[in-house]
Amino acid sequence: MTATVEEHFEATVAADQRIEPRDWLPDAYRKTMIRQIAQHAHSEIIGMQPEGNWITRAPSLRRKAILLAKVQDEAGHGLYLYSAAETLGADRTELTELLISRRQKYSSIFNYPTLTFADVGVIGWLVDGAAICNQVPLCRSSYGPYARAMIRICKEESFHQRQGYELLMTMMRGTPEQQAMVQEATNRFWWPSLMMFGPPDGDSPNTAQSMAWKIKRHTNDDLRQRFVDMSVPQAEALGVTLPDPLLAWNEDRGHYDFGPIDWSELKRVIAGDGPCNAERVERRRRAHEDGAWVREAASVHAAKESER
Amino acid sequence: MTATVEEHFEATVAADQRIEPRDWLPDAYRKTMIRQIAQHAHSEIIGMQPEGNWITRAPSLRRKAILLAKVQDEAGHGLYLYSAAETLGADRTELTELLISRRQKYSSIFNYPTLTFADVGVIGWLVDGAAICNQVPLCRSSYGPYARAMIRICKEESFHQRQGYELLMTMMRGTPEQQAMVQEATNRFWWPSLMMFGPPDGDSPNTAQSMAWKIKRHTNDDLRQRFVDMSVPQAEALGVTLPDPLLAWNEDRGHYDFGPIDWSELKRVIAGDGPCNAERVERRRRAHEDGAWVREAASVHAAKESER
Amino acid sequence: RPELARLCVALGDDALVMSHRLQQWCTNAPELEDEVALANIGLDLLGQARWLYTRAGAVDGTGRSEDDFAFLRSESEFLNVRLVELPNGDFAELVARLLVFSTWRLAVLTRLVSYVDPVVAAIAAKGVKEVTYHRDYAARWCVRLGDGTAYSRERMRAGLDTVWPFVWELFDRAEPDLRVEFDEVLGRVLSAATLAVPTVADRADVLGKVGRDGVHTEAMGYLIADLQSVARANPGAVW
Amino acid sequence: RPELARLCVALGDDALVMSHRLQQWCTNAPELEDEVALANIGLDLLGQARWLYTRAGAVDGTGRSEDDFAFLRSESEFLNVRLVELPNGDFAELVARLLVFSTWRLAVLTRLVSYVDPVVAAIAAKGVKEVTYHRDYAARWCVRLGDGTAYSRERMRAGLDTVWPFVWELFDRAEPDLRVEFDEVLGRVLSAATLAVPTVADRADVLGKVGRDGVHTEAMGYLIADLQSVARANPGAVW
Repeated sequence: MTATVEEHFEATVAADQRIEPRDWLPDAYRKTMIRQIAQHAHSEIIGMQPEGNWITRAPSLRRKAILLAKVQDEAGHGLYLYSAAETLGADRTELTELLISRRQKYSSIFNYPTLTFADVGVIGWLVDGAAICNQVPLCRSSYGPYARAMIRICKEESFHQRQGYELLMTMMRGTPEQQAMVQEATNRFWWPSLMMFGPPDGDSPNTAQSMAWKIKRHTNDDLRQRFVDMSVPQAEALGVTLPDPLLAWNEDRGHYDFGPIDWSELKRVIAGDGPCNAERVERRRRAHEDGAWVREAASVHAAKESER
Repeated sequence: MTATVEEHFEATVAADQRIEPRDWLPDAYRKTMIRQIAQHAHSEIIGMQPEGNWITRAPSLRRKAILLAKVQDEAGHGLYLYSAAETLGADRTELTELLISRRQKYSSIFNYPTLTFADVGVIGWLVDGAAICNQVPLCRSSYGPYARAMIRICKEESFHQRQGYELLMTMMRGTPEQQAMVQEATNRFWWPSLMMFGPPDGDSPNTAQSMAWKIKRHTNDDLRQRFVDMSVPQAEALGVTLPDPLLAWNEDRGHYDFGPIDWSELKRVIAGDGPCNAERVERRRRAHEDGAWVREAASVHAAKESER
Repeated sequence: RPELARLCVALGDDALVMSHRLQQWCTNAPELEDEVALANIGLDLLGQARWLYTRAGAVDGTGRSEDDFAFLRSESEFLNVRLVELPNGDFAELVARLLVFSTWRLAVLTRLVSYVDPVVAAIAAKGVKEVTYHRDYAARWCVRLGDGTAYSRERMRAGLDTVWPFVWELFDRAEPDLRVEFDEVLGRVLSAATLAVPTVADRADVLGKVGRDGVHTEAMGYLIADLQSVARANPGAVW
Repeated sequence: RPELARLCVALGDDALVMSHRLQQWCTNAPELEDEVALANIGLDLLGQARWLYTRAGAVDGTGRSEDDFAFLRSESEFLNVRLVELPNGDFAELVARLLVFSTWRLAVLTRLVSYVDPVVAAIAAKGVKEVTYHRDYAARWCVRLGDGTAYSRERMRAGLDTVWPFVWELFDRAEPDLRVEFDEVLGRVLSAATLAVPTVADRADVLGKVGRDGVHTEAMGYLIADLQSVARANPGAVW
């Protein structure tokens, strides 16, 4: 019997078909998948903070509405993703505990501060852009509920990315101060965006198993290159300079070469001492703890109702 | 013996000399005096809030420094006055409890909100102006420590009044928006300033005893008239209109006539439901309660030190 | 025309300022479902403000844009009721405020559906649908918290006491039937929540002037400073 | 000259922003004596900022006034260290911040008393007297709280942990003897307070940039919005 379900799992994955919640799956796959989905969900929720920081201050009502809707979408993404994790037997409250006790990670990019309204645009352009590069292949993830969540999320992220880029275009047509703001925000977010693809392939121990399971479909370095190739012409169209003097088209490779990434920066931020790690987790913890009595009241009330 | 000390008290007061802490004094005098001084102290402390509201937003560094120094002076006045009350056997902590439990009052003028930076100037001009009218006679109070505190306080208040008036002068020479701000603030503070002198004489039961004890030297209506007579030419010099169509020079009386005061407004604010009563007392309570552990630590530390 | 413009500005300001307080809840809600719901309500109100400002600028002859109204007016030109500008408290205070606000606004918008100005009537018709949802959201939470735990009941009661002193202002100079409708709805919700109607005193106006006259609380200046900070710091910029 | 101007702006910004946080304590102090003391420290620092800005405007060739520096620069032009802009915590956090800040600033100003620019040297000489008092005030409270009750000791420890991750930035690109002096003073105060030197990790810069480079924390934008709100809303006004 065990042999049969295992064979079914292997065959499904090999045929590029999808594993569904009713299917048997190996414990290691379940654990890896829960961790991947949970970290993605945490990233959506923590990712609300740097952009949420500018909602009340957005300088036009149209941009305010766009930004509020975007942050709302991120809460929605978090919800789908926690639901997908729950199909694997995880519990949303437990996952939240893992986040606020710092036992699970979220994308390190959100540990950088947002310092001007241009950051909202640059996050849309570069951070959402990098996220999409990472996530499009996940729409073909071997785990069905995750793959379906990713299809919806990627569609919305592309929309956000276009809105971010459009904001930057508008700002680059504006005052010199606005142009300087866009350049400065680009300077701060370029390298952290490149780090969003994770460590270099030689230093990424889980990649092989994840690719075999079709949880992951491209290496970190492949995706990073794709992102760079995509971003350079976008930066040119915008009129901003990417902060890398070594960035240059390589005719032979058919790709842009770029300068060395400061991996010690990424390690430090992942380790927890980045510019905003403490604030991000603390804010999430406070919201969770402040909301405890509300959630308790709701469940007590529901119990009363079901007794009536 | 009792006859002697009573005679001494009566004689001292009659001769316009000062009662000192070492002197015997009637219980009723002590109680009245403590209440008067405490309410004055509370007014200084609560009065820090409406002006304190504009320190961080003061639009020039010079005005910021002037305002911060003024609010600091008010804290200092509160300190002298609580000390004067302590010479009569009162306890500062108990007086603070009476304030935050709303069992003792403070000047009702501080229950109006400060809504623009012009309010800072108008409070200096009108509110400090009215306070000075009320307080100059108190420099001759029969109770020595209070009289001496008042001399110092009046000196500083006059300085604050001039600064407030000077701010308004500057604003009236400024943009139309600044001029409108000054007029609007004047409209809001004029009537409440007139109410600072208390109810009309016919409705002021404690006046006779207080005047006999030389705690009070002029009736409410006398002081109010003095304030109106002083303010009208100041308003003219400033170029603002006082919001009273009945205001007019009365040749026969040698004073300005003015319109009827809405005493129901004053009663409502004194009763506790004015625009800011709840916030003012709540803020003071919170500061007091938040500071409890600090005061306790200081006293425990002092005890440790004295044991060493 | 000036009355129509004033109506649009007042209702627009209520919506914008209430939306601002909801925006400040973002990333602080007790559950993700509430993050989504509160952002949604904030977005609806922001949308209403935008339509109303645009209409005001068209009818008052100034041609001002929605952004001119939001970012270039001074505090005393904002005509919102004081209820919406109060500093945020806990979730129960938010529920109380939203319940009061949307019950009142729904009654107001329902009457405006047949208003003489067709643009305002259309904005009101759209708003009725949205605010009906807002009121239901608040009412459901009010019942859950009032009839939940002892602690949540006490918080809900305290939340209602915090906002109640500002309720009278919503009906100042209004037709009496508006208040009757409001009291009737609130009565039903509070009864389902096993809570009494608050008995706290009204908060005074300032010498007869209230939010609708541009006279606000001290919290409003900080809200405006936040709202307008980027716009004011970049004069001439287009976003 | 550009270096001199930059020095004046950096030290002026530290003083202005720290003063701002002290201003926000106004009416919230645990005792009236502390109201007076904190306002006094805030005033001293405000005065230092004014002199330093005036000097900066004179030497950088722009002729900018003290108010131009305070009210018309954007966040990224403020060069203060991040320590001073952190949101206010409880009284122990204030004591910790003030102790760290004034110990550091006193060491800096002491060296500037013999600076080549006579104006800066004079400002520093006046500042040394003032900041000596600030440091003593903070040190006394640190000892009282550290060696007070169990609760106050825990608060004082937590306050130090809150500010400590930003201490390294004060000594970034500075002569090492400055840090030696700082550690020596802090060591003595903490020892009298029966507290250990914090061991929390440094808070990272942003890709090598810190407050002195105009890269701040998210709290700074709100501080600037508050500081500049009236000035920005009234362009062309004189106060």
